[in-house]
Amino acid sequence: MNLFSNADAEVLAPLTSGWFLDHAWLIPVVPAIAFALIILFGKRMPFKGSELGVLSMLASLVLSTGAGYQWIQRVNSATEEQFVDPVIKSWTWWQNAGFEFGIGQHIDGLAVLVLFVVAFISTLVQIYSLEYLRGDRRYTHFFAALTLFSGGMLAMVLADNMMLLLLGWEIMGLCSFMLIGHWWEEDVNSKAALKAFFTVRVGDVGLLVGISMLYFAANDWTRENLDVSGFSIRGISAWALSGEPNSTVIMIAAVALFIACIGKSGQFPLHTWLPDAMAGPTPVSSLLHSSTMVVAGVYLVARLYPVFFVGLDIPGGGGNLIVIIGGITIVISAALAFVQNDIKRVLAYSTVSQLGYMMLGLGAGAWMPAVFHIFTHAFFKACLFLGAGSISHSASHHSFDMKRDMGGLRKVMPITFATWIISTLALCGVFPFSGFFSKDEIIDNVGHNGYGLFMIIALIGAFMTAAYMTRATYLTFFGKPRGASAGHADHSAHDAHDAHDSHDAHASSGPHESGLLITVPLIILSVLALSSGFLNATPFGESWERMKLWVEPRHSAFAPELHHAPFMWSKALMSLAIVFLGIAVSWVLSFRLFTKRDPRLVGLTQRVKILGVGHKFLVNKYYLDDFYEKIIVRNIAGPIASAAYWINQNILDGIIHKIASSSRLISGWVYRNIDQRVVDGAVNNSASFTKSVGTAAQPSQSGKVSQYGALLFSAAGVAALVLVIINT
Amino acid sequence: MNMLRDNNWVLSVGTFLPILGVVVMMLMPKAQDQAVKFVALVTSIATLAVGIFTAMKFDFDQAEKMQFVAETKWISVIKSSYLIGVDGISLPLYLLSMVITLLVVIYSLNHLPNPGKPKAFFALLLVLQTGMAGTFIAQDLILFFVFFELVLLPMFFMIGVWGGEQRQYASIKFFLYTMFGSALMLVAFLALFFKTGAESFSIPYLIENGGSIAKNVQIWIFAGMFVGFAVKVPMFPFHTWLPDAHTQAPTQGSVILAAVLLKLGTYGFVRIALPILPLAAREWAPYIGGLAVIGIIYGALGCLAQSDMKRLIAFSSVAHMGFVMLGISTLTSFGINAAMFGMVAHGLITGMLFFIAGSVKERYHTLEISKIGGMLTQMPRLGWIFGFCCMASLGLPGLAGFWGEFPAILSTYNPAAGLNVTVYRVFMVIAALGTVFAAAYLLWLYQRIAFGTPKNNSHDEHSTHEELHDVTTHEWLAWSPLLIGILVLGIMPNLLFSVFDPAVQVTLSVFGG
Amino acid sequence: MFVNQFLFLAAVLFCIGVYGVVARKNAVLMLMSIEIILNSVNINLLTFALRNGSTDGHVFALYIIAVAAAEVGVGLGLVLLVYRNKKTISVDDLSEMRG
Amino acid sequence: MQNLNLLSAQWVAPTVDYHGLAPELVVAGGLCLVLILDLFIDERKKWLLSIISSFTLLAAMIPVITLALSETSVRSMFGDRYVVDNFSLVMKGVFLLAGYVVVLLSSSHVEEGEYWRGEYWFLLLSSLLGMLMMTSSRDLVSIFVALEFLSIPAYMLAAWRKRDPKSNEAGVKYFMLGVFASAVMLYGMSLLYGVTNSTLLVDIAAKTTATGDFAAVQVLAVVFVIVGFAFKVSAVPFHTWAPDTYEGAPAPVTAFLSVASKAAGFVALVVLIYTAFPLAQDIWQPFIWVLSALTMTVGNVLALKQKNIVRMIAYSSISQGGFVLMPLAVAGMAGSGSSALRSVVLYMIIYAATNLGVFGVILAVSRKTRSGEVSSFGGLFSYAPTLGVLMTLFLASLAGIPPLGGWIAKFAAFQSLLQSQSTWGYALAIIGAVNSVIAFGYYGNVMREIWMRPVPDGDTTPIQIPGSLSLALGITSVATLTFGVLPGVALHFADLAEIAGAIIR
Repeated sequence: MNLFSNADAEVLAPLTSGWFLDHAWLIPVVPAIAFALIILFGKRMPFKGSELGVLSMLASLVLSTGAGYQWIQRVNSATEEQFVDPVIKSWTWWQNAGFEFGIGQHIDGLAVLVLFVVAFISTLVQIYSLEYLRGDRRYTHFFAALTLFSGGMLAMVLADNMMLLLLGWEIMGLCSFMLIGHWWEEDVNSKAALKAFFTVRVGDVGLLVGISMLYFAANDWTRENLDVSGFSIRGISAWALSGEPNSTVIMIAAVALFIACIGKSGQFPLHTWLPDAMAGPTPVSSLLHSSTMVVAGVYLVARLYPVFFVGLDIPGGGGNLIVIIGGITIVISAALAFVQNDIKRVLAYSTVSQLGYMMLGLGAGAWMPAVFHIFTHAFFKACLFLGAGSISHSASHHSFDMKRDMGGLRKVMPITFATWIISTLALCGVFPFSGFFSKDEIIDNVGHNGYGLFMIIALIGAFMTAAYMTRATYLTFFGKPRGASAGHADHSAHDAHDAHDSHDAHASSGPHESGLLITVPLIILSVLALSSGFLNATPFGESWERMKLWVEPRHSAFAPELHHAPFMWSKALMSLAIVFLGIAVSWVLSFRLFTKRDPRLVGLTQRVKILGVGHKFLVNKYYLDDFYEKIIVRNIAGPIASAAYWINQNILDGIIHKIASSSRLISGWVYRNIDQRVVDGAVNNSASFTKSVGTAAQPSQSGKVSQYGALLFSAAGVAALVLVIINT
Repeated sequence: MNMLRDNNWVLSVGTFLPILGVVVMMLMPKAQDQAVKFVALVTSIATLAVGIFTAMKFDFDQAEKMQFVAETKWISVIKSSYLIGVDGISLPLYLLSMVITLLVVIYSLNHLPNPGKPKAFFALLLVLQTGMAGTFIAQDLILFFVFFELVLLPMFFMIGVWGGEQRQYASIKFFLYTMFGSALMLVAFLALFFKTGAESFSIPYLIENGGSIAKNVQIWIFAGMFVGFAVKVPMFPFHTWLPDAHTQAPTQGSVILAAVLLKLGTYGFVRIALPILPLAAREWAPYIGGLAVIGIIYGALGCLAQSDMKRLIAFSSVAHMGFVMLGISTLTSFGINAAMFGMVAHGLITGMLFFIAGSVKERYHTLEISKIGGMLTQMPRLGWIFGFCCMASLGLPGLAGFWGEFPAILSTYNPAAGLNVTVYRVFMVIAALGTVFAAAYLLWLYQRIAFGTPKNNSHDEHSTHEELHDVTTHEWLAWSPLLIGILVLGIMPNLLFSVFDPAVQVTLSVFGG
Repeated sequence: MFVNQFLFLAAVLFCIGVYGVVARKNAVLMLMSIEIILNSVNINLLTFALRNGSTDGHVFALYIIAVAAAEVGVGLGLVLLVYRNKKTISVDDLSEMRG
Repeated sequence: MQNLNLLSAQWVAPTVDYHGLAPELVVAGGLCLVLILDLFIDERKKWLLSIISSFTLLAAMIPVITLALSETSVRSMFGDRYVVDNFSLVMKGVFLLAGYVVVLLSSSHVEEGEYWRGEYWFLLLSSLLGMLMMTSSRDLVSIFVALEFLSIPAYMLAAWRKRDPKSNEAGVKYFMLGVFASAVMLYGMSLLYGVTNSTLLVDIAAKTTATGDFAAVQVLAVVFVIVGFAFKVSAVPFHTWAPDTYEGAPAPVTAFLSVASKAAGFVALVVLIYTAFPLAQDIWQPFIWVLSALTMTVGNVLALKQKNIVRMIAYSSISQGGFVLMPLAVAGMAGSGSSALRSVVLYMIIYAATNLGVFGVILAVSRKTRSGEVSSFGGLFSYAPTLGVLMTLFLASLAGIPPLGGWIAKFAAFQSLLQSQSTWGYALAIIGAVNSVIAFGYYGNVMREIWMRPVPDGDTTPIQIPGSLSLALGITSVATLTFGVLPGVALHFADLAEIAGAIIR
């Protein structure tokens, strides 16, 4: 493969490296060790092991920051257009029969970026949890799981081969199971945990299949050319771009992998587990289900970008699986966010739709903006979640219901309010907040790469985002205080888990600002939400596009050639206009609806049929989850109901429930009829059969001598006769 | 196959030491239960010590060769000799049997199931141990057969005497099934013997000369062996004895059954059926694979249908052994490595699950899943251990179960040359779906048992708080090795793979690589 | 010619004896039927002995006569025993054990 | 006067090899001694008789051993009508030892019964003498005489409990059918003599084939002769007497019948097949094939339904007979003749040990329970663990489970079947395999009673086992285990057993 020989032949500046880069593998190891320590000794520690978690997070934050710094140096040491080789270290984990399973690190811009994000957010969330979960029954377990999760995620991020990636991937799944089900006394929570793990697991079938296919397809080539196994990410990338692979194989592999991403990143149609996962404690929601774990799927796509690039013909334009799924997800989940009263659910759906943006970007060849969106989104989404947590923690008695228990909180909790506003603007993509620089770039590039239709969808999404965030903001912070936040504690409204929070001292005292342990992370995050965008501020020209310089792999045998849309203020202003329009409309409507109780709007959905249907449609999440249960509850018969029921049962989310329930039915049937009757029955019957033969033979044993004699002689005679016949 | 014969006494000692213990017990007066337990404990510890000594003397650089080979005349008239030895395939299972026995003995010290009779119980346990260990070291078909059958009676009595309500039905069923299989197996062995010139029953000899048998004859002989081994595994159509046996057997019985006995069948495939009859193996492989995947899905469905915890675990081992057989059916060394690993992993994990089931039964006096709940609140440690085992059993990477499961699936993607690739890729997808089912039934089980709030409705007179004590010392003693093993093997699978691999390579050399 | 008649006679006797054993319920009659069979055997042996001019047949016949006597002795003893206990000599009443 | 001279001139006294006849002579002497002493010693000393008879049997072993060690391997007398070869020596040993064990089993039983002790020992010994003669007979006449010699005492033994109607019934049935069968056999023999003009087996062998001018007659003859012995070995459908007789007869007698007299039948059968009908295998091979298949199967399925333990064991011994017959079904085929002979002898040896052991346990248990029901074994393990374990061992051995004697016997039978590499062989092997599984149905049932069932009427008083009985149990159990773990021991003798003058393919 001359391509590589050439690459070596060119005179290149020697790339600098450094301790942090060479020892990046320590980053996941530290939390892993911390986890073990917490499990073993946590209970006996002064702070119940939480200190270990926080310290380990800080350690890995430092390490990854160092790695990031040295990576930047490395990039700077390279010439323009030179492909900056990732720092790869790999040791053999085990091998047999020619199979080699390595373990090692694969550090490049992407990895460094995500590492930093994960470590950073994890640290803040852990600090936040110190306060938020104080006195919880399973305080130690919580921190153990949280730490293990970070370890898994970090391991997945710097994995140099698919096996290690799979390992981290599954550990994250396990931790999310443990964390969502943290308050497993309630059936709801354990069910949600089960659903989350199981849904993701369904996606994982794709991962298993994809890994296997890629291994066998690529192994020979990679061995020959790069002397790495077919699991190596570097090898797979090069192989995908080498023009070797059979198009169908790589296409199927890419689709298989993407199915896994759908499951993990809550893309349509497997997104339904994500909102339910909000049953977990708020820090979990903000860490796992907004900023880090759910981007694992996106990360996988970005990591193995060449495979998808070639397999799904991304440069071809027009449309492909990823963009379609991404597009659908954006709009569908954004629409759902309108009808939620639970603030966390609003954020959950907005997360889903933002993930949709990332997928859309990746699918449309806008690699850099999508990755950058991971970066920015992490900060403001975490900030929003923590803000919601702070509200419920200090103002609304652990209730997350905006309509009933919130409102007018801007006065009582100014810090939370300020941070919230900043993050909201960032999320909406308002200049100059961080969201603008990533999201707008995605939209822009999607259009530029020839996915016009999806650009429009994305714009609609932007409009809706702005609208529902405004609604949420209004409901929470403006208007009159309602319910718990108004002071009269309505304990029936409490979120279930405060039953477990032993400390509820402030529950009786009215709403107030949260403590420092909560507000400080909020402030930090909001600052980043405000500023982080400038790391890749395309509007201000090349010199500002640091991220692109540092993170985006230059075109080479390992990275496809990526095009970037030239920034144009016209387009930017247009999208900004759309956003502001969304804010304005939503503001006016919310104001009239919730404060003025404008008769023309109140109950509009009841009056206007079409709106009513639409509203109902949304409230019921397109009948994905609840509607059919309601139908069951109310026993509504009739064709439409049963049709909807059928749809829910059989399509989309129904599939998951269906698999569970129907396979339970089937299995029950199989067990009763096949196993117990046929297979097992055969045996028992044969036994009884032999017995019956015995019964049949018994009369010969009549006990009468003369009959015995008759039998004796007749047998002899018959035998003689037969033998005479056959012998003569 | 060249053999290393130095200090070849260890195997015989390690195998027959338990019998010595039995004799000592028999000589003791009946009353002294403590003494009996002591003897059993000492014997099993000594046995394990010998086993460890064997492992230390074992030359891991030559794991593909038979080592500690001892050969003496046994039944010269029918050309069968006492030929024993271990290689990379046998050794881990040989040790596994010893470890499991010791742990079971420890567990039984104060968990003796009704009706007591420690003397008989431990005696049977030790005889069982001899049978299992012997099966793994026998290098002569007749010797193999003898040990293979020696296991039957003790297990029959263990189920039948110390078992649950329908123990008698279960025990007879278990026995008839296995005996039926082994009768046909014996006929197959004899046919093999004569078709290879009636020279010898020694496995190495047969491996050399078995390939020369005409193909259609091989297929018939393989059929005989197949039934014999498949019943033991158990594979799909022959599995129905397993749930009854497991459900009715006492905890110790279930543990040994799951941890070691099921392996005798798969071991037989790897050690005898495949290398001696390569042509037939090729013909049979797709059907074996098919039955294996059926078993995977079928076992999973069976699990979802269960309301009894122990029975559910029993069905789960049908599914897991399905993965093992799938790996074997690929006829690739990688697949068989995976299968071997799967055997050990399943042994540790499912054995552990049965231990837990036993303790649950002891505390709640029921195994009805619907009657148990909130174990995590009442017995957090037991609950977490249970969760750990469930995760290991559903093949979570980083725990032992994964390395048996995923490589098996991986190897199915391209089986040995001459096997229909398309068929096997279909198998692969089905097996991958099987992992989802595994997650489904295990997590569902865990959710129902460990989560939620304690239920004291049906058995309140039992579940008083002094009874719901958490994990006891004996249990810790008996369990920690398994738990550690699950974790260590999960993190460092090479510990086993490096031992299996050379031997498997040699085994498969008859297939022309 | 002259041989066949004797053989034929023997065969007929044999059949009569067998019929007697099978058909008769009376123990004594059964004994006698068995005697008839034995005699048919003797006739066979003697016939063949004469035809082949060898003495083995004669010897065999003598042995059979002797042993037959012993058998009948034992047999009648058993019949008496039964009669003493059951007051019957019909063998079909001896069907206490069956199945 | 001159006639007298004439006679003396022609009379040549046959040379008698007294060493060869020594075992028979010893036993004969012993039984005469028993007969005479019985008249003189008074009731309280009658236990001496059992001692005498047991020592007689042991003493008879000595010449057997010396004969085995003497260099002249084959001794033939009376013009080859009476031959002492390795086969006969091995079987003599088997008979003597089996007889010895039977004596041990009986002694306590006989002592306690109020019956005629002297006669018992006398009859036992004379029947054994008949068996010893059977092993050496190589002539139709001597075979016939030996057969009656061992049968007639057996008839009387079966009816030995004079006042017990069941015992009478057993005796009468055994007698009637036995005599009838031997009559049929005699008719066959007479025809055989007619065709071959000789009663000497080796002469018969030359002339007896499945073809030729007198084919039909030969077939008739061979079948009738085989029927006679098929009756002795209680092969289905000639088995009908066995269950009733076994159930009715005193337990020790049943043990004797089910082991020794069955073995005698097989001895005769083997001798005839190998020395008289080797060329006529087309006649007897199919016949024995069917007999074997029927015997195994019917015996098993009927045994499944039995409630009475002795009756169950009777059926089990019937089906065991089927297993012994198995290899004979292919004995005429090239290459499998010798291994068939070996496996039959081996089976006899091991079966004798195991079955006697079973009866030993049954006797011991019935001393306490006084009942023949299977259920009377309930919970045996809990109050008599040793007996329970022993019974389990013996039953497992009968079921052919390694590492107990039974398995190697079955194994050898399968081996010689498959050695013929014929379709018939394979088919019979499969049938045998299936039957060996069915068999466990009832053996396992008894084990279940012993281990898993409660004690009936819950009295758990331990069982006193008299010394002689425990000695018998010891011998049999040790033998069963040894034969299983070191099959070479038994196989060695079985391998030695060659029939002089036999034509073996």
